[in-house]
Amino acid sequence: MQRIGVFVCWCGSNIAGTVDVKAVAEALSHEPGVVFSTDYQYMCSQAGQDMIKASVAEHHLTGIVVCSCSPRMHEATFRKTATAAGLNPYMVEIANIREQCSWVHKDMPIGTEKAIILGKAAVAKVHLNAPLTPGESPVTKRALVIGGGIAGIQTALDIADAGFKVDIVEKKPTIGGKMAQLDKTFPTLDCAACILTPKMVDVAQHENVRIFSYSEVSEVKGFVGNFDVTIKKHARFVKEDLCTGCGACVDKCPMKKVPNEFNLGMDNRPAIYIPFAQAVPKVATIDPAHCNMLKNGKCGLCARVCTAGAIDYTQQDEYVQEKYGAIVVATGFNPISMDKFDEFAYNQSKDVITSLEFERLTNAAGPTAGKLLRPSDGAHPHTLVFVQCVGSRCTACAEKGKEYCSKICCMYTAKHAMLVRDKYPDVDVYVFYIDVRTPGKNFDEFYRRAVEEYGVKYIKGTVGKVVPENGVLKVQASDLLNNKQLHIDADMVVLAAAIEPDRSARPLATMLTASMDTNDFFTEAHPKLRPVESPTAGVFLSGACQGPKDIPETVSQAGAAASKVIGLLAKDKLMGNPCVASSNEAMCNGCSSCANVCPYGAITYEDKEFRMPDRTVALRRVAKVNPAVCQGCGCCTVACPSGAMDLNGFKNDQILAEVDAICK
Amino acid sequence: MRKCALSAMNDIFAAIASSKTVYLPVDGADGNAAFTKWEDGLVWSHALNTVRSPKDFFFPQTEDLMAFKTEGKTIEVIDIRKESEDFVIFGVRACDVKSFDVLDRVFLSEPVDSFYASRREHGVIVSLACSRPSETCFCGTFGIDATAPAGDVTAWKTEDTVYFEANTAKGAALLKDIEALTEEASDDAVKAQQEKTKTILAKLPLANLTTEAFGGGKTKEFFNHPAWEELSQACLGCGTCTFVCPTCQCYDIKEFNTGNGVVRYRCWDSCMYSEFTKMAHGNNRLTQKERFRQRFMHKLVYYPENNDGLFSCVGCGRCLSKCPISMNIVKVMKTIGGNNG
Amino acid sequence: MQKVTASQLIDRAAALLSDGSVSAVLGWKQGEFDYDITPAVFADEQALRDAFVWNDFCGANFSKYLLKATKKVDGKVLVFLKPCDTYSFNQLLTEHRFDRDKVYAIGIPCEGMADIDKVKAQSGDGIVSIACGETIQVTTLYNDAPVSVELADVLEERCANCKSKKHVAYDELLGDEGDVLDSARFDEVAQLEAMTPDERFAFWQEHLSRCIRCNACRDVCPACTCEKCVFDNPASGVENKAPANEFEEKMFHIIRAFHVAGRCTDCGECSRVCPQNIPLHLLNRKFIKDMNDNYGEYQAGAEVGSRAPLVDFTLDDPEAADVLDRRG
Amino acid sequence: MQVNGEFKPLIVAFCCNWCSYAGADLAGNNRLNYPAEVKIIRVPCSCRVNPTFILRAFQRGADGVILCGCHPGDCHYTSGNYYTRRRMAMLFSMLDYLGIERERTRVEWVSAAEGAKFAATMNDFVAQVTALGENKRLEDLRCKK
Repeated sequence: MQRIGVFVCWCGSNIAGTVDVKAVAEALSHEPGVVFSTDYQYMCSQAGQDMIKASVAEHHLTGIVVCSCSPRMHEATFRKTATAAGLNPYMVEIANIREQCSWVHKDMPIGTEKAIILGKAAVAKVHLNAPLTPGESPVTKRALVIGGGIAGIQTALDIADAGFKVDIVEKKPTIGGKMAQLDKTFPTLDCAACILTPKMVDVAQHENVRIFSYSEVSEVKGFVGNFDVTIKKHARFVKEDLCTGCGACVDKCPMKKVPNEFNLGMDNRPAIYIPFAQAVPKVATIDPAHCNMLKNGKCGLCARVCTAGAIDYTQQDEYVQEKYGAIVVATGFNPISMDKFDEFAYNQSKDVITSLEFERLTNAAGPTAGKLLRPSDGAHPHTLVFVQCVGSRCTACAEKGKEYCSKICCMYTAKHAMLVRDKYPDVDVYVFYIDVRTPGKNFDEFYRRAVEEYGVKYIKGTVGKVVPENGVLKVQASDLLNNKQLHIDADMVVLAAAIEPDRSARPLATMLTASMDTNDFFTEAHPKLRPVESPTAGVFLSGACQGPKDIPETVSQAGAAASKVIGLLAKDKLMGNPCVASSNEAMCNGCSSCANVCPYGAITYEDKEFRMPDRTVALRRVAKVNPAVCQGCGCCTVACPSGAMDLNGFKNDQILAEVDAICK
Repeated sequence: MRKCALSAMNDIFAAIASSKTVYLPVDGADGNAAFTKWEDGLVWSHALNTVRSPKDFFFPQTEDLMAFKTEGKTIEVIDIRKESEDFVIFGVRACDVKSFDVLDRVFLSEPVDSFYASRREHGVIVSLACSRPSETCFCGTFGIDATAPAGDVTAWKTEDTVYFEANTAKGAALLKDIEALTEEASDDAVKAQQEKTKTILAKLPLANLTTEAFGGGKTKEFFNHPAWEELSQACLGCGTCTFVCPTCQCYDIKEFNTGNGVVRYRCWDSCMYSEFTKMAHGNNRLTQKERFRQRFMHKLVYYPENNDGLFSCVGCGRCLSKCPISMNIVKVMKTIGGNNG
Repeated sequence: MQKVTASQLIDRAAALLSDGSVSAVLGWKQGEFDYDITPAVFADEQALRDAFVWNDFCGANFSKYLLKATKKVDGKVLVFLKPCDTYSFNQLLTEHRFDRDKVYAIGIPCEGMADIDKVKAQSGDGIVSIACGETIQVTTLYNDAPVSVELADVLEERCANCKSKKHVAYDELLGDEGDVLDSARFDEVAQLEAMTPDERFAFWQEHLSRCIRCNACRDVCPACTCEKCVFDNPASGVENKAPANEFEEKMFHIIRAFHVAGRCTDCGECSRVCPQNIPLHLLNRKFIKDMNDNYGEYQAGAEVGSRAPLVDFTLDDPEAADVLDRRG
Repeated sequence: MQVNGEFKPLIVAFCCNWCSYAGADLAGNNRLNYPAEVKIIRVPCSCRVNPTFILRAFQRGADGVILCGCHPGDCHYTSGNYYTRRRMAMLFSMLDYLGIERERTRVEWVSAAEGAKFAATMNDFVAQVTALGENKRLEDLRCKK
């Protein structure tokens, strides 16, 4: 039986004006278990808190009920008071008789009666309170960043600069991501490589950073502060530590007809390759699908020319296990496939390209060395048509495209149009758009320059069809503002393809038990207040894996994610919230209902031996809640049919006791 | 012997209902007959028997025993016992009448259960002889004559007439109350019905089932019988058999917190439940096998041992027709007792 | 009449026992009156030949028995599953309630099972014997000649409204596979929904007031496999052994239906075993119908591992008020 | 409950800590009146509310039960209220099916910023339940005073 003290606060006249606090204290003094009941003008004041402390000592209280303002206001205060008085802080319950009583009722008898009932409910609950202690878990002071694009690089650099170890896992042979493929960047038109590659070098040379390139995360276990991750390093058949990146092998490789993915297939590379000149690590990789030596055991030229002896045709995939305290997802995006957009003839004509392909085409390091040449015949084009929102904002065609706005296309299309007109004033440039969206610093100015200074022809309307005919692309479009149909003979058509999360994100989300939205973008813990955290504790989000973003946004989010990681890794121990779910194993059926509804993946199962009521021993599957991961929503408690799952601080019997007290 | 036309029964019920509550089997919407409080126009069911036995009248499924009223920190104890009102139950079959003997020995022996005793004292039983027994009937096994049931009054129902004979003073008083509505009759028709019924009873599938193998003193013989395992393996552990049984008399005493006080009540319990007689150390019947064995050993061995050889089964057949898995006392008797009926 | 014969089942079971593939057989055992058939575990061929039956009265769903049988029996348990039983089988697997590797499941086609009360309504009481052939031949004490009853006229409610003749799980199928049927099982629910609240209240009041809380519905239910049922657990706050009053009656049945909502395969065992003939299936079907109408068609047990509607959601689910309004 | 011959319903409101309970606090901050018949029970998330709690409230004499949570999409725990929405839709539909007045139950999404909505909702719900009168169909007579 608890010994409960009741403390009724006047809050000056805030409560006492509508609630007869003395009557409340008097009424509650008769409740079973209440051994002391009093009122005071300001319970939260130092004097009020001292009174509580003195009363705990004098009356040997085991539980405290404070009838005062909202627990959202002073629950923490009174918990600290309880701790100072030598009580467990969770032995305190608040009856909210201000915000939810005195302030909303005008009549003193009515307010008083309700305050007494709320007080009784709190007393009934405290009877069933049990001391709670937050769980502690150590923190592994190392972070994992999954994805080596600008988001991952920036996050890793920021964490590393704060003095923590970081590993980057990148599935491609080099870090750099999409940004490495870009030509110029809006709205400043500085060259992407010029700002990215120094960062790539920085991160590669940082003493706190390790890069696992050509690698993937294959398994994640554990929880915040204590993740166990298995990283699969694909065999690149080149010893990374020996290769100097001299490129002799690349030059000598006889198999030169492999589509170059870095240039989106617009030119070819050898079977052994370095993706681009500034690749990090600058190490060659053999593509086993095309290497004659690996396929047929014939050739071996590269090994012969490699003076460093780095070539190793017997290399196997390697698995590395590492512990991490935090994981940052930075898996980025890809343009969607254009296969379903037959109307634009993407698959029929080489001259219909996506914007990312266009980036390579205008890039000095690209397949045309930066000259604008028509892909089909290498001729100089005269008319270019840019089509915006290809697959974006696709509400009526969800099976083809995406319902959301891809956010970056308006700006890069303006950039492309401007670049073309700047270098080739003879080229006519049309841009078809639904809306032009330019909400960013200097964005609208940039777009207006494209229209006003560079004479790009912006037409509000949609392109209905592109028909390749006699080496010309016949573009049929509508001009909505002038309400007329247009027919344009174009030399090239550039499609602003919608972007989508990288395919690797979905299985990764499953491994991390991080939630995703219907578009496979990672969900934030809170869309406004915790935008860089996943609901799964210890998993953070950086860049376009969370939603479409341009570079400045990505970099700022990367920094934000890094700061959250630093905040986590700076702790030696994690103190959990003790109001978490726990499963009574004796009653658990192991049915998985709880795990199905847990938004945090906090519930796992294990087979455990139990002594059954009939004294036999049986192996049963039972749920285990990881208190470090559980956030205490209680969803599992209702999904559980047997009532094995309960929530500390809000136990079934506690809530039922409150209901009973209120309905007395 | 008195008689009246079947069609006049409504008047008879009305006459008795003026001073006592009358209950009789009435067909329900679900197709089963159930004892129902008589109201004008309710028709006496022709069904062989009810699903719920009439033990409810004396030993209801739940019954408040006492109450506590709490006010702040004070508790007041309230005696809620009150004398039962007079009532009459019509249409109790021979088997069920016999079940009252079984219950009486439990509740009326010292210490007397005052709740039960009060109801028993105020209840008048009008039994009804059987004429169309079912294949599940085996009251004969326990020496019960379905054609001449006991009770305060015995009734026989033919096509169009109901015959009454008083067996006790209570019964005689009841017949006296309705004397004006009945007339003196010879027992010819009753005798003829009894004869005919007896030939049917002799042909029942379970007519030859006997209790020979059972009775007091057989604990050692049967307790560790290997067949319990197999017999009980399909048992779901539900309480259907015990709750439809007219002789099962186990109950649990529980308390219900009403918010303003506590009601202490008793309710039927079932030895088939894993919680039955659970104690602080757990339960001494560990598996359904032990619970299952308890029920049948109690009916066939323990109870007769303590009650002059009286079995606590009356062969009503309810468990035969209602067990979800069709396991029942007949199958047990045949298997354990080696009695092939 | 059932399309597969008892001897086919016995032969197959005997073969599997003799070659050691299985070490026990879960099947139906002959009773006293030809219709009172008990589930039983058969350990050898002789036991099968002595007492195994398969006829129009083999209603019991063995899925739930597998929980105990797979733990008790060394080696595999052979279980015969009617189409509707296979849904329960899958649902239990979804909930990890028994080890699939310890079971050898034989699917058997089912033409529906007879309700003995309906048979008696035609034949009269006093049954001496029943022969299941083309029709059901019932010999009674009170009829001179056997009464011939058509199975189709005396089907259990769940069989008259059979949802599927297709087996969704088995290791081996005897006989032909059937189809998922377009059943009228929700008609009665819809009729109730069309009533006024007062009529519905009266309907349920009448039925639920008969409840004797024998727990047969719960204990037979393949979805009710909790290690400890909340109604047996004093700590749950809802524990009770008796329907002390109208509230308790409703409480038990609402919570029970809610606990199995999304997990109930509509096997109909609850209504079959209720000694008081309470139409319990109408509670479970109400949830199934509501979930189908509002969250998309879902059949519990149709596949192992599927996610039940109440442990799932979509962003644009209807609000509670809309669900009620939708039905008017 | 009858007070001076006038029916005063007893309303239990389950409010999630992050939105609706804060919304109720805001109603207080802004001194927006609603009837004292409403008694609030704080739960971490609307998904913590077990149907048992609701039935228990009715058993003990509540005349109406309202459940308030964050708006869909705004759940502090990302998805709790989506489960609530399904569970309560199903439970309330079942109660309606059993002939229990549907007006006695309600789910309302109230954000921490919607103090006015909280007060208005409670005013409306109390009026609605008052019009229905006492809960007779889901009460436990043992709990009557």
